[in-house]
Amino acid sequence: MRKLRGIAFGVAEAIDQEMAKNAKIIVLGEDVTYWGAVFGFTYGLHKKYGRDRVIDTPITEQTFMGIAVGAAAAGLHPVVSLMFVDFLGAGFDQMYNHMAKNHYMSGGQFAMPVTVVTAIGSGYGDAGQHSQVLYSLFAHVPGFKVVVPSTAYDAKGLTSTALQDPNPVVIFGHKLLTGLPFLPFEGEEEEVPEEPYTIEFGKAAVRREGSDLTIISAGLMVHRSLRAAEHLEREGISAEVIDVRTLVPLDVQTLVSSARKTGRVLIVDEDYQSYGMSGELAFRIQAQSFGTLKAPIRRVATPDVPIPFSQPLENAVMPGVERICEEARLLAGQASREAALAQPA
Amino acid sequence: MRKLRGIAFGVAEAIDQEMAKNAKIIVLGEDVTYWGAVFGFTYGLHKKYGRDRVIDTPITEQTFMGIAVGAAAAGLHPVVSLMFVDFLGAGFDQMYNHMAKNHYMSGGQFAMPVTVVTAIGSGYGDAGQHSQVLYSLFAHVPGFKVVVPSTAYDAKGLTSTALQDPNPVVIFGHKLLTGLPFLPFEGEEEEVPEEPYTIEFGKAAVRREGSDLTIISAGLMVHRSLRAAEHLEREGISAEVIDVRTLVPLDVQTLVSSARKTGRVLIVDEDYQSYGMSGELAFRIQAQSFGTLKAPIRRVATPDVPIPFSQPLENAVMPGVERICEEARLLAGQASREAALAQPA
Amino acid sequence: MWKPEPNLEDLRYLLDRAGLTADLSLSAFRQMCLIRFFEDGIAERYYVGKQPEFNLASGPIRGEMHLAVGQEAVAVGVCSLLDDEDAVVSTHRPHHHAIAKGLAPGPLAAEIFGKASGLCQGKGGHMHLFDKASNFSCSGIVGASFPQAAGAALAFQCAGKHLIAVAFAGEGAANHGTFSETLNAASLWQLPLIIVIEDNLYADSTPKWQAMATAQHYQRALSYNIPAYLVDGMDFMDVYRVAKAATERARRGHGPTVIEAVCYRYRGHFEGDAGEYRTQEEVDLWRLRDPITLLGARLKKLGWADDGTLEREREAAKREAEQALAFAEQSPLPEAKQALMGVFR
Amino acid sequence: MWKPEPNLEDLRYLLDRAGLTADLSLSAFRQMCLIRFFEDGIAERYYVGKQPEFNLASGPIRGEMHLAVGQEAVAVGVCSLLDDEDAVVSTHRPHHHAIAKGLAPGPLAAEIFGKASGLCQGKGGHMHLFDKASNFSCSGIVGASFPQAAGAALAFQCAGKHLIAVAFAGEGAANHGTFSETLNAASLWQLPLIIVIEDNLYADSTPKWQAMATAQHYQRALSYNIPAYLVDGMDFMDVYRVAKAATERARRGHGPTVIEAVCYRYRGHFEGDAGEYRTQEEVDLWRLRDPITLLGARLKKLGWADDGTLEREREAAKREAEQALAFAEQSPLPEAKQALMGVFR
Ligand SMILES: Cc1ncc(C[n+]2csc(CCOP(=O)(O)OP(=O)(O)O)c2C)c(N)n1
Ligand SMILES: Cc1ncc(C[n+]2csc(CCOP(=O)(O)OP(=O)(O)O)c2C)c(N)n1
Ligand SMILES: [Mg+2]
Ligand SMILES: [Mg+2]
Repeated sequence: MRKLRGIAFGVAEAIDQEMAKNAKIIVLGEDVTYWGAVFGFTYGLHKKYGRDRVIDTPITEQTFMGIAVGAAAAGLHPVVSLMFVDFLGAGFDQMYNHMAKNHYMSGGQFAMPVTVVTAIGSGYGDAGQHSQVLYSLFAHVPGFKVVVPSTAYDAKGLTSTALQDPNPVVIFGHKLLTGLPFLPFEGEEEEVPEEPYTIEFGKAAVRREGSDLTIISAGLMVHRSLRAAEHLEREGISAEVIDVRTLVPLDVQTLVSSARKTGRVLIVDEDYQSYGMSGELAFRIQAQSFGTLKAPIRRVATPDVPIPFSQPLENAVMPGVERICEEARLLAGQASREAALAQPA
Repeated sequence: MRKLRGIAFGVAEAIDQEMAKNAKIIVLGEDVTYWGAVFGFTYGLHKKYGRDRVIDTPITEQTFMGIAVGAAAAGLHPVVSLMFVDFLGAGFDQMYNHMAKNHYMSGGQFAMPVTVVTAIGSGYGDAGQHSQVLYSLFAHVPGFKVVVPSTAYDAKGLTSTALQDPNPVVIFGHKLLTGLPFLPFEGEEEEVPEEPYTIEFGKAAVRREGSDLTIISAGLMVHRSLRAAEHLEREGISAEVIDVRTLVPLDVQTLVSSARKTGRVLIVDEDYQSYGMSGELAFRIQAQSFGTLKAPIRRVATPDVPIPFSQPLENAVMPGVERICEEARLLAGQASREAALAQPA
Repeated sequence: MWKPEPNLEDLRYLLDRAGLTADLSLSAFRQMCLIRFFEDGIAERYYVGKQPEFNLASGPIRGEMHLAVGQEAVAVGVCSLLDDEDAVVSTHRPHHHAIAKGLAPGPLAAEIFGKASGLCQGKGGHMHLFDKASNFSCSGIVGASFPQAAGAALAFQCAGKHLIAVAFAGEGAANHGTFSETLNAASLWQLPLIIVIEDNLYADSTPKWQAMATAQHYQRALSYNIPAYLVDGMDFMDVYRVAKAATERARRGHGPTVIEAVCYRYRGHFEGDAGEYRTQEEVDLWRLRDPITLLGARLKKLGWADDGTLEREREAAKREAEQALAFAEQSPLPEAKQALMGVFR
Repeated sequence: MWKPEPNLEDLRYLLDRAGLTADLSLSAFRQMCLIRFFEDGIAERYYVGKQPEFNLASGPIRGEMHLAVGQEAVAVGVCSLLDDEDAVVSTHRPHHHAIAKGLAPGPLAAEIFGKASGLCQGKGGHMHLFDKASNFSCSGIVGASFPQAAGAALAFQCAGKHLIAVAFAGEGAANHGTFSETLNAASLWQLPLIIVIEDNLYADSTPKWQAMATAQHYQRALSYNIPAYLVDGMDFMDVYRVAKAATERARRGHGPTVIEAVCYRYRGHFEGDAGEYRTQEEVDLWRLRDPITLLGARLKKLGWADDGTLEREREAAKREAEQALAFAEQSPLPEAKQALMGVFR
């Protein structure tokens, strides 16, 4: 065991270890050699495996995603870098209409072992086209497993699982968790085994136990939620913090158990607020813990505006510790029925 | 007044009437001349306005969407046909990263009056890449108004509103509501004024009043919900049916008022179930009518699988009157707390 | 029509150089007949239940139906040079490619009927035919075939196999950006890829002069240093000669080739197409150059077959087509519960 | 370097034919100096707060920063032929184009600093600069500029205006499908469009030989019947001569032109780029052909300026750049509440 700082090294190490075992794994994408896909997820691999297995592609998302589809159908397991998730629109057709569907549409004939690795999130001034999260889009269309690691340990284990999975998996790595020196780091250095290991998809992690309310989040927001929980503790509010880890498959059981226990749920999501993760989680929770909830489910998410550039504006839209605390306080103090009715319809 | 059958004529007539008044409106897309964009939404326009204003484009979604962005910034109001919504992935970048954001990112300098018209839905055997709904994707990313007409009257009025709106609007017309002879028709012939008129966005329509439960839906599902409500009535269950009409802006007030009145809500959505419309509506409703709900919110949606081709399979995934009735019955009979707890977490 | 007909001596010389023997030619004739009878048989059954009112949702075959009658020579000219393991990625108009690639016509027909005995157990349908055994796949999304075939080619190259991949696409599809992007990748990496553009003059209702800046596409391949041939797509021998050179080059590691084959679809874009965008005279003119008639005449001219032989082959093909269609008709539909299975492996 | 230097007589002849006068050349010199000082000034301020530890999120200018030092001649060579109403659509590397197009440097700088006085009130940032007054926009998405400029060109054509649109893009972007798609549309409709490929040899860390099948892109335009020129992008006069012909052709309705200008960026792809993909020798070699030095020498050779004049222009440019940067630095940040406004008009 040694300490690792950030998810980028975790992802890269998992790819490395799986590539060593499995000659079918190749890596494709923009700047995956020298720059390790910019955010380090493929760092160092070309030196070890050469340019035949680690391939810099032209800037052609639709085509290299399509190449991944064709290569997977022909027996390879491509790891494809989508440098920023914001660029999905340049290649989405091959992803959701083919990568995600061909196994089903072919009646199970063609497996589609593709692992897409992409960078998400704001918080460093990259503005409207380089700061989005968008995992909800992938979670909405059927056929993708949606993985959002929040720690180096998880990043490594979940990536190994992805590389042993015969299905399309998209790994969303938050830039502020990569641990790269040119970005702020909001994660924590932690012990990560050098040996390969896997982490099962569909198992949420209870990152902190609590009794007054449940905070559910993913990726960077797990860390901000944990920091909020510390503040709240000082104020006498005990928050449980759950990291969903994978949006698809979703570990509904862990969410519902906690909701039933605390009776109050706050969903913290860096993706755009509406028609995304926060709504879905709320649906699933209310469906199964309705009578035990003491107050309406609340959420903190990025409001439905493009991410603005300037720091005060960016701060105003990105969910932060303070906003999480505020919402948690409201939630903790909220007597259910009255509060709901007090809100204008 | 005369009777119109289906939304296609409503949309086409609105475009016609607005084009006559506004020389800045042009129509772009695949097969928008002879074939009226296949589903009739632009039918007849090229004969009246010529090929300079009604332009058949090459099969290049990214590029003709980008052309619309550039043309709108330069003062035109393009109406763009995305023949099937399923093809969004071939042009999504220009839509959500530019069309939807440039007004905001430019600090309000460049208006983006673009009206996208697209066809949605299954029910006639067109399989996995031509049967999707996907309005939730557009509703998730900020910057689009999302319009889902369910009647010819609404189609005409909402389209006129779109063509007077300086913002990007996407109109999702269900194929089984077009009224075209080569498709099943589940709508109704109805009186539609010949004169131009508009319908405000963000106003849901209560299509049927009821007291036991509220069914909320959009597009084709409004009609299936109404038919379900008739069945239910015969069983003594009184269902209110609400047509949201626009997902963005969303008329939360009407939904919440009805939810508070009936205490039971069923959301009927033809889009994929998870991380989409049904979750979002549930969130908004529980947030403001929590204490008045008598049972957990339920939903009927397309399960998270690609739309299969074969009829029995397609029927199994497409929400139908029977499934709506079943869910409504469960909901109407459900004693809140006990039922929720009875479900395994 | 647009090229000189070779005299007997020249023809012998040309065929000799291409290694095109009497046996090969006769079996090509039979394959082309099989495709023709198959397509005619599908057309006939497609209209069952769709008369007097044509409705996509009625009858034993539902949804859109794109037939390739008239385009047999292109499919057979190319695919008769392929082995089972070679990959073919086809389009929304895939039956002729599928049959030419050697798919069993019974399961193929059954898939088109949505039967449980279909290639994909009814999940795919006419636009989503997959066959692992003959490495065949297709997509209903225009432009999607190019990169997927390139991906298969890349996989073959990685594995050091002397296999090749073929992408079929229409002249409309070649306007799509994925064509250029794939040309670049294929030339850059010298992939064992053959791109076949079936130029049938129309994309939907759009004649090619309305969507293409130039008369043909093949010169674009030359601008990427890819050898490119414009061939008579109604002439099996012309297609074969060029495809032979292309397959040999690809198998030996000398990179991609583009073949643009000018041909014609006798039937509408899809069934139900009224053809308002072209004249009957034009259709009749092209029928004069029918690829099956032409090949029959050549076989006789070369002394490789007489009328009796041709008739026997034709009859055998007819029986095979009818058996396949009967198999499809007699097979049971899949069970509804299958719909929810098989998204993930 | 790769083209013969004209002798004085030939040079006079060439410039005369292009109508390039002493005045025009001198003001181009000044513009190029302004760009250089502006970019150098931004670079300097960008590192404030980013030393000793380089972190994208720190300092007065946050996020990625792509500077165009070395590429001034391309921007000025083309844009000095444009009027305010002509449209320019630029890329992630947009400052030189913006200044050459005549945007006020103060609000430009202020936007880069995220200030309320910025072009977009701080919402856009360095990659999303918009200016309605000079009809300038850009995008951080590679390949997005092509269709948007075509859209502006289409709008001008529709309006019967003799205006033109220019798309700038890198040689990496020209691999993207939108380039080909736009070539086709522009040629088909004979749009008043000029596409300028700035070939600076690299796309991020990827040298062009690794992503391009051919040495250049311009021949692809020829394959669409679009006149195309390969020019020395370090030589303002070379760029201007060709751009002059292109603008005249476009303004008179004779369709599009592609200009591919070979140039070099002296600095990294973005600030912080360690440049591991190229050698210092290569950078030094290109600096020998500095566009500003080259233009200065030409002006002297032609007798159009002496050292004193050049020095005066340089000083004036420096002052202008410094004023702009000071304006930016002194301006206030926007108020947080602005973040939620302006999605819709
Ligand atoms: C991305 C995308 N855009 C549009 C369509 C609708 N569409 C289906 S076939 C077709 C025409 C294709 O023409 P071509 O490529 O020439 O093939 P052909 O039908 O002539 O065989 C179109 C526009 C689609 N399926 N996918
Ligand atoms: C669709 C998309 N893919 C990838 C990127 C990431 N990216 C930003 S700039 C760049 C390189 C662009 O190279 P080039 O077009 O040559 O322009 P240059 O930076 O050399 O000016 C890349 C890959 C992007 N912004 N958009
Ligand atoms: Mg065609
Ligand atoms: Mg470049």
